Amino acid sequence: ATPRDQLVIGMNMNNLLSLDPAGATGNDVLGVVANLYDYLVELDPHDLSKVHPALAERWEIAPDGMSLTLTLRGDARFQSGRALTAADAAWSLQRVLKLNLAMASPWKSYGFSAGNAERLIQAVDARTLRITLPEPTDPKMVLYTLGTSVSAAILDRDTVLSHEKNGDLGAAWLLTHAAGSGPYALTEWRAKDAMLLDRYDAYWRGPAKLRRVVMRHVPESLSLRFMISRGDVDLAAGMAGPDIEALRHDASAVVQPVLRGTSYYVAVSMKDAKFADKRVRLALRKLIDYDGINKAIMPHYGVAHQRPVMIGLAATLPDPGYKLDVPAAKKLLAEAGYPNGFRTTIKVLSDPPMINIATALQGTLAQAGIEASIQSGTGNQVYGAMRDRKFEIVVGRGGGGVEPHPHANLRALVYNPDNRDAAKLTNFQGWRTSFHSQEINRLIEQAVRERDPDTQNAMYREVQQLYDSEVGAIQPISQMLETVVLSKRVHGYVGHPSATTHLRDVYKD
Amino acid sequence: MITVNELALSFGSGGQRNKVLNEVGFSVKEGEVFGLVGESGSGKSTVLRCLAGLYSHWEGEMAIAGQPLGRKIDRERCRLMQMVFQDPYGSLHPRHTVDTALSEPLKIHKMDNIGERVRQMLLKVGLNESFRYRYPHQMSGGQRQRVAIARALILEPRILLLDEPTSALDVSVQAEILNLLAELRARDGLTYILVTHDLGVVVHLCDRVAVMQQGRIVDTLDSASLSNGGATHPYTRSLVDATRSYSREMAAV
Amino acid sequence: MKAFWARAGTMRTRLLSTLATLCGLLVLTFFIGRVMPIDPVLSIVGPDADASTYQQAAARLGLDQPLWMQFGRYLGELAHGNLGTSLLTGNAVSADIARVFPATVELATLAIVLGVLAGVPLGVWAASRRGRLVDHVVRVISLAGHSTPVFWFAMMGLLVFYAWLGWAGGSGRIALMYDGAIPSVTGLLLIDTLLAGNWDAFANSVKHILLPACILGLHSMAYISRMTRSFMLAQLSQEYILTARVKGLSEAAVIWRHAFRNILVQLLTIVALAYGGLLEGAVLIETVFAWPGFGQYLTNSLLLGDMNSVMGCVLLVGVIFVTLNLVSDALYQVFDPRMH
Amino acid sequence: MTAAPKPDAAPATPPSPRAAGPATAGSALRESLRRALRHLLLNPMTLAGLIVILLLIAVACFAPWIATHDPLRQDLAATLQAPGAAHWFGTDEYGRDTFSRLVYGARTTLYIVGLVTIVVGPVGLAVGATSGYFGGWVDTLFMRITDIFISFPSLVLALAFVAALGPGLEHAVIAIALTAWPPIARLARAETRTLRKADFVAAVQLQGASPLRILVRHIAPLCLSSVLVRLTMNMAGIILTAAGLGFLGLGAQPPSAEWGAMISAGRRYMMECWWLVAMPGAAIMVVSLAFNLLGDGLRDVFDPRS
Amino acid sequence: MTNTETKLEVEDLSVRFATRDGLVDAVRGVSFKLGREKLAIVGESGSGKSTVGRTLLKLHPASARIDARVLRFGDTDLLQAGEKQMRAIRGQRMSMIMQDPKYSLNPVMKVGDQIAEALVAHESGRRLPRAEVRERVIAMLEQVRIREPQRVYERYPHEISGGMGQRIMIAMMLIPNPEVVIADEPTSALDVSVRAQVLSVLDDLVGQRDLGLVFISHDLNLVRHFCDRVLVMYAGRVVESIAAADLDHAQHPYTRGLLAALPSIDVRRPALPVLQRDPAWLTN
Ligand SMILES: Nc1ncnc2c1ncn2[C@@H]1O[C@H](COP(=O)(O)OP(=O)(O)OP(=O)(O)O)[C@@H](O)[C@H]1O
Ligand SMILES: Nc1ncnc2c1ncn2[C@@H]1O[C@H](COP(=O)(O)OP(=O)(O)OP(=O)(O)O)[C@@H](O)[C@H]1O
Ligand SMILES: [Mg+2]
Ligand SMILES: [Mg+2]
Repeated sequence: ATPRDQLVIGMNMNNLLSLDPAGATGNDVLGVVANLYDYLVELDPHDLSKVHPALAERWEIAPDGMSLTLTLRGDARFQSGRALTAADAAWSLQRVLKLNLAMASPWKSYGFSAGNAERLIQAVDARTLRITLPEPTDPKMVLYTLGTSVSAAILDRDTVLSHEKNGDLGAAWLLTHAAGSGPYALTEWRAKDAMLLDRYDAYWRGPAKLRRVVMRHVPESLSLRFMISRGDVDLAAGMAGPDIEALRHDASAVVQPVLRGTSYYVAVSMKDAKFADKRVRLALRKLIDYDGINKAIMPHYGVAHQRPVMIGLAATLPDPGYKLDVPAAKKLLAEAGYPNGFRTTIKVLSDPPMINIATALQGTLAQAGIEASIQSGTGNQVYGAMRDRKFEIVVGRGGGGVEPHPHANLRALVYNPDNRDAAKLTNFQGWRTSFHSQEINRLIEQAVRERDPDTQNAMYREVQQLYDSEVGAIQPISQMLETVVLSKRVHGYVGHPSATTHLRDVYKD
Repeated sequence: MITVNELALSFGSGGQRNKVLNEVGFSVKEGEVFGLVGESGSGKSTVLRCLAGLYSHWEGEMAIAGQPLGRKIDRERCRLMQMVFQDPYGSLHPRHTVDTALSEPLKIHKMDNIGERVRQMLLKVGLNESFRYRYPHQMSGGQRQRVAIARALILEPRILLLDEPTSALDVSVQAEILNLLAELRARDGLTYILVTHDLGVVVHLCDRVAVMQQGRIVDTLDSASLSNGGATHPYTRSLVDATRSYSREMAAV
Repeated sequence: MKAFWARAGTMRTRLLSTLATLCGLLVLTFFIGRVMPIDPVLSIVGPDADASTYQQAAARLGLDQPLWMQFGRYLGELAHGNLGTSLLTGNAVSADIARVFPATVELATLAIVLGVLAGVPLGVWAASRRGRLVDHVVRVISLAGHSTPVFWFAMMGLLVFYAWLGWAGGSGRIALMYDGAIPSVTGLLLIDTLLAGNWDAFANSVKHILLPACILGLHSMAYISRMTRSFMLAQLSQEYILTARVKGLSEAAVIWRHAFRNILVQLLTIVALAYGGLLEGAVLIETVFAWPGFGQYLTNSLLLGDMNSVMGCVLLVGVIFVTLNLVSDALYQVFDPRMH
Repeated sequence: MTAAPKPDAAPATPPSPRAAGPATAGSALRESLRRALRHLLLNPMTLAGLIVILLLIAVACFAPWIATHDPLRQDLAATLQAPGAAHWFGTDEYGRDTFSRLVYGARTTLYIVGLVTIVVGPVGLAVGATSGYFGGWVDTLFMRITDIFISFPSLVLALAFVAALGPGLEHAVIAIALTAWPPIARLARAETRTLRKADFVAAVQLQGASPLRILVRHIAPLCLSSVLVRLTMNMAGIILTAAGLGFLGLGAQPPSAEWGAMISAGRRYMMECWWLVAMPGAAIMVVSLAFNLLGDGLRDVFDPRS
Repeated sequence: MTNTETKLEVEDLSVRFATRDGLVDAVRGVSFKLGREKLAIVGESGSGKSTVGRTLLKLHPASARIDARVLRFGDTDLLQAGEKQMRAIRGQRMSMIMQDPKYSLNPVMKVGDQIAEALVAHESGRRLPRAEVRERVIAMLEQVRIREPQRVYERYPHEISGGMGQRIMIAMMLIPNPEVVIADEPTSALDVSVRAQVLSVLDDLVGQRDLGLVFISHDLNLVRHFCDRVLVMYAGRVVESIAAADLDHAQHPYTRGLLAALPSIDVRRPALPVLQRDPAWLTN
């Protein structure tokens, strides 16, 4: 059994590669960074549209919507003992842009760049941070980014700079170290083995309830399941569906699902002549067994959802009710000139549930005569091919979704301002699939600038309808559920839909 | 017919260098049977293998019918000279039938009339047609040795190198093989070099004999002088004595 | 003196050919790494990075340079005893390996010891009773051990001995409460806990290692007993065994004092090779038991395209095998009087 | 070093009068085949192995007739059903019939085993025999290459290969083959080195045979038996390696029924649905056991000492 | 040599081997008695000589089936004797000298230790002190005329010559003072020149110790002078039993044929007479 004052988390840590807020990708790192560092604001885990103060006591959006002014608390201290000031906050955000690592991308999408960062992100005084937007956008989006993105963590500038090498702004050091003000400090990290976080006693909110958080690398779901039921792990993340299902009936464990803003989808490349034909895409839409997949495969992985905008936002339209309809699909295929189907390939991550969705899809495609072979691989291989626009079908997962805003989803899945190969808009899945609709693009651009919420929502609804009628290249099937299994002994754990789960209030019997 | 001069050979290199042959020299006349005797490890087989071309790093001179020998086995040398090995179990390929073994050299040398030649040759060594498709394990040692002789003779060489052709065989079989060899020589006028450790065999078959000791030829003499006490060299004498001595010693006990 | 130089000469050629092997290994690994469609840059910047971020990262890693230059640079580093840093985590590869390798060494060593302790007697026993019931039983047991997927054994082991019975320690090398409490001296927990005088921790780490080691050991046992049996059979048909029997020696003396002593060197050689195989890391076992070992490290690095780490690992494995080869040669020298 | 094996230890029987029976090439071959077969059949263990393998081949050949369902037919409404009358071995997570998949999996398994053997045998034999026969620098070169492949972590080689070519059965097979040939080459080399000194090799040399001829016609056939024995022993390893690659998601791709992949996919459900792992697991075990037993039996047939 | 006491009695011994091709008769109905004498068994290869020798020590392979009316050694019925009883006999009371010293000595054991092992194998209860064992081994080595026995004691088999190896084999087999020694072609692997030395060593020791010797050989000329009595075997049967001195007057055509087929160093014949086998030899 685990000690009372420690939280032991079992998870697969293979994708935990870097802790640098400027460059760390992946979901796993969000939960770590959220506890090592503080953000300026936090989103309410129960209602994402509620923004709570964190390091920033309050904030103001300029009436023209072109700047944000945040006022920081005066009592926050870094784990090094230094007082946290607006200069640290400004430097942290500027650093992200200057380094231009992976996490710079949301900021770049607002028009920030390494060149304008120092001018637009400024510490007005020790407690005031002003962020000026380079181009019109919805300032709420920026606020959400400040509350959810790893890149918004506030770093201890002096400590980081003391480890700077060759002007890297401490990037090398921060890969494996942390210098924050969060409730926990990084004590030890053995990659792919264990990570120990110890309580920072002078935390400004008051010390966390548990003395230590231990993350342990347990790559095999079944092993995790045994460990949970034997009480050797308090919290298991990333388990396989069947094991979660089994633990649901285990008296010693609680299953806690959290809906994330990301979707499981089937994407086709419209560079491919077959899929450029709308009828083929429509046929494909009718060849997915949404019900079957969501019932047989997706429990604990996701909930049925067929729209590009995530569930729970005001702008989200109800599901259009797509269904498996082989005869209709066959008819469409025949119209498109493929009465006997065709051959194609499905690229897919070899992890569940993606590989399972792909297998199920393969089965239903076959019913319409489409012979699809599956090529499974690592994320790197699958998304690499997608970025190079070299694929026919990908079964994947994505769609922004950290910020609770339709724009985040649409930007990730639908938006494609420049469809030329040379544009290399590899960060937009719209570009990757070569889906390009002037009208949708225009609406998305307009909506994010619209200051009136009702008009904005109406525009987003219109986008969704257009996407439905134009038969977009990416067909969402489910919205992702992140299911953790908790030991009954653990209390106060609230999984965060943006993955920034705070552990400071977690305690155990 | 055969002349060997100052033949020397070493195995290994550096500290493990082992000089196996030292200034070996002898000559054999056409149609002669030349014996080579000596204790185990004295280099008898090595001399034959050098002559046959199985070793290429020797020094000295060897010539056949006045033609100096090169270091490689060439077609001509094969046609001129063949060898029969001591161990009838090891010198035949265990998975090849007699027919395969005998026709292979003919095929290599692109000779015609293969079937007939094989048949003739089998008859010549005293094996009937029924042996033609047998595998070595289906024959006795003596029969195998006959096949080995047949294989050596099928290219119609002038010289036969015989490395203890009977020492693995029973006396009764040895007699048959020795008779066969004598008969073949008489018929085809072959030249033999015969390695053996049995002086009885030497006396029976050879005209002249060279005695080897530690890689050198220490004595060369007519084989008749072995039986009539004509051997003078002390080592040769000791060999002759040893062949007979147990009787004397035992008699003394 | 002459013998000394001769020996030095053979040592030198030996060394040179060893180096050639290692070089070949490196070249091969390097080029495999570069032709593999796993893009380390993508592993670093993530799937959603834009083009400028991607290019910047690629340039930082020097991946935009020609291949031969990249290789030259690697060799240059290597010549200075530097295995480079992991592309993804920025850790020194040597430090990473120094961390994961002891875990594997510990597991592999225990497994091979168990495998030998069980496999050798079984093999000898089967050989001495060739064709009898014992022989068949041993054969079926060892073949079954050899033919069952190791991960099946691993999971069943976990289920029975960990989840049901609670005898085994489950995943990882040691219970968490000892994590950080044991100063790492050798990296081998069994030894470190003893050095620290912490008996509870020692018992705990024994509890953790025993199950995976037994499962790996079962596999080695199967192989070792098969080989022992066939080596023994070869010896038992030798003449000197008859001599020993003629002397009136007991069967045990004949088998152990005579036949077994003659297979010792061969046996050590195959055990060494099997050990080498285990040191490569049993990735499946390591995955199931969350054993932070070499096999997992290597596999993961490979899947993420972290070729610096992979090169380091391959080099290490190469060195291990070369060393094992040299050791088994040395064993011949020591144990086989014919080699003196 | 072990003592050089004594030459073929067949004892010279006293020449018996019936030694001169009629014999032709065909009958000689038939005779030795018959003996080998009888020996194989007389050993119950070997016989069991042989029967299982024949059964496997039969199952693979007649899969469509033996299978009760379409192995690829999904039914997401009837997933993970326990063994019963409708599905003898239950269904998997897509509602496919496990028994039928197992039956079709025999094809994949045979395919893997066959393909690896076809690649590994000749490559190993060619490299080993050439290396052993010529010795010198050829030997050094070939053995260094073999060393490289032996000391290459086999997983890296396999993974790299699969990664380079993309996952898929053929690529997995090539990858396995790449890691499996060096031991065969070493074996063939050792064998060749003892054979090279044999008198019958010297004899054909003296008849002017070219090295190629000697290697192909004289040496290779003799190495073949031990290589073959070793290969049959390797089969189990091959199936398991393929299963291991499947476990890492690199082996056969869905939906093809491959036993290793079935286990690897089924392991997620194995606590609740034992049949998903137990059935293919048992199949792998029985088949590799059978190959092992057959290998042992073959060794006895070929081993002159027995 | 006197032939007073019968040490070994064999009557109607047959040995069959179960092989892949059924039962093979290796020895058929062999009978003889051995006293304090040197008895030779000769015959061509495969005639069953070694099989007889091994059967006496019950060292035949498991595939052998043994039948005999009488198979007695001293007061022990070998037919009934179990493995334990045989172990007590082997080495201690009856031993065997092997043909080829190169293969018959354990390559990884010092030769001295191998001899010592024969000495201590049978001690029960009282253990000889190590020093005494060594002393006796060295004394034995001296008896077989090995110079520098101290140093030879430390050698490994590959470091000694064939002749020396055979003498070590003799020392090893004679050191426990057995009553009967079987020598299976003890000199056929040796050079002519060494052969005489080894034979004389063996002859000396056998004479001194007064034991029964079964000398297996295929060399009639050798046997003729070395042994007292000769059994001639053909295809598993004893076709003739004759005093060595009378060998020239052998009756059986097989024996005569063997004698005649030997090429002689003294007379040169145009052709050697070849043995004509008579199927009748197999039956009567
Ligand atoms: N390939 C080889 N490599 C190293 N040494 C060799 C080789 N062949 C022969 N020798 C050595 O050469 C010496 C002479 O060998 P050779 O076979 O010629 O002797 P021999 O007179 O034929 O003996 P035997 O009567 O035993 O056949 C021996 O000391 C042997 O060890
Ligand atoms: N283990 C065995 N299995 C089957 N047959 C055997 C076995 N051992 C010997 N034989 C057969 O028994 C017969 C006698 O063999 P044995 O070894 O006694 O002959 P030998 O007279 O000693 O011959 P050599 O002079 O060649 O040593 C032979 O025909 C042989 O094939
Ligand atoms: Mg010789
Ligand atoms: Mg014998």
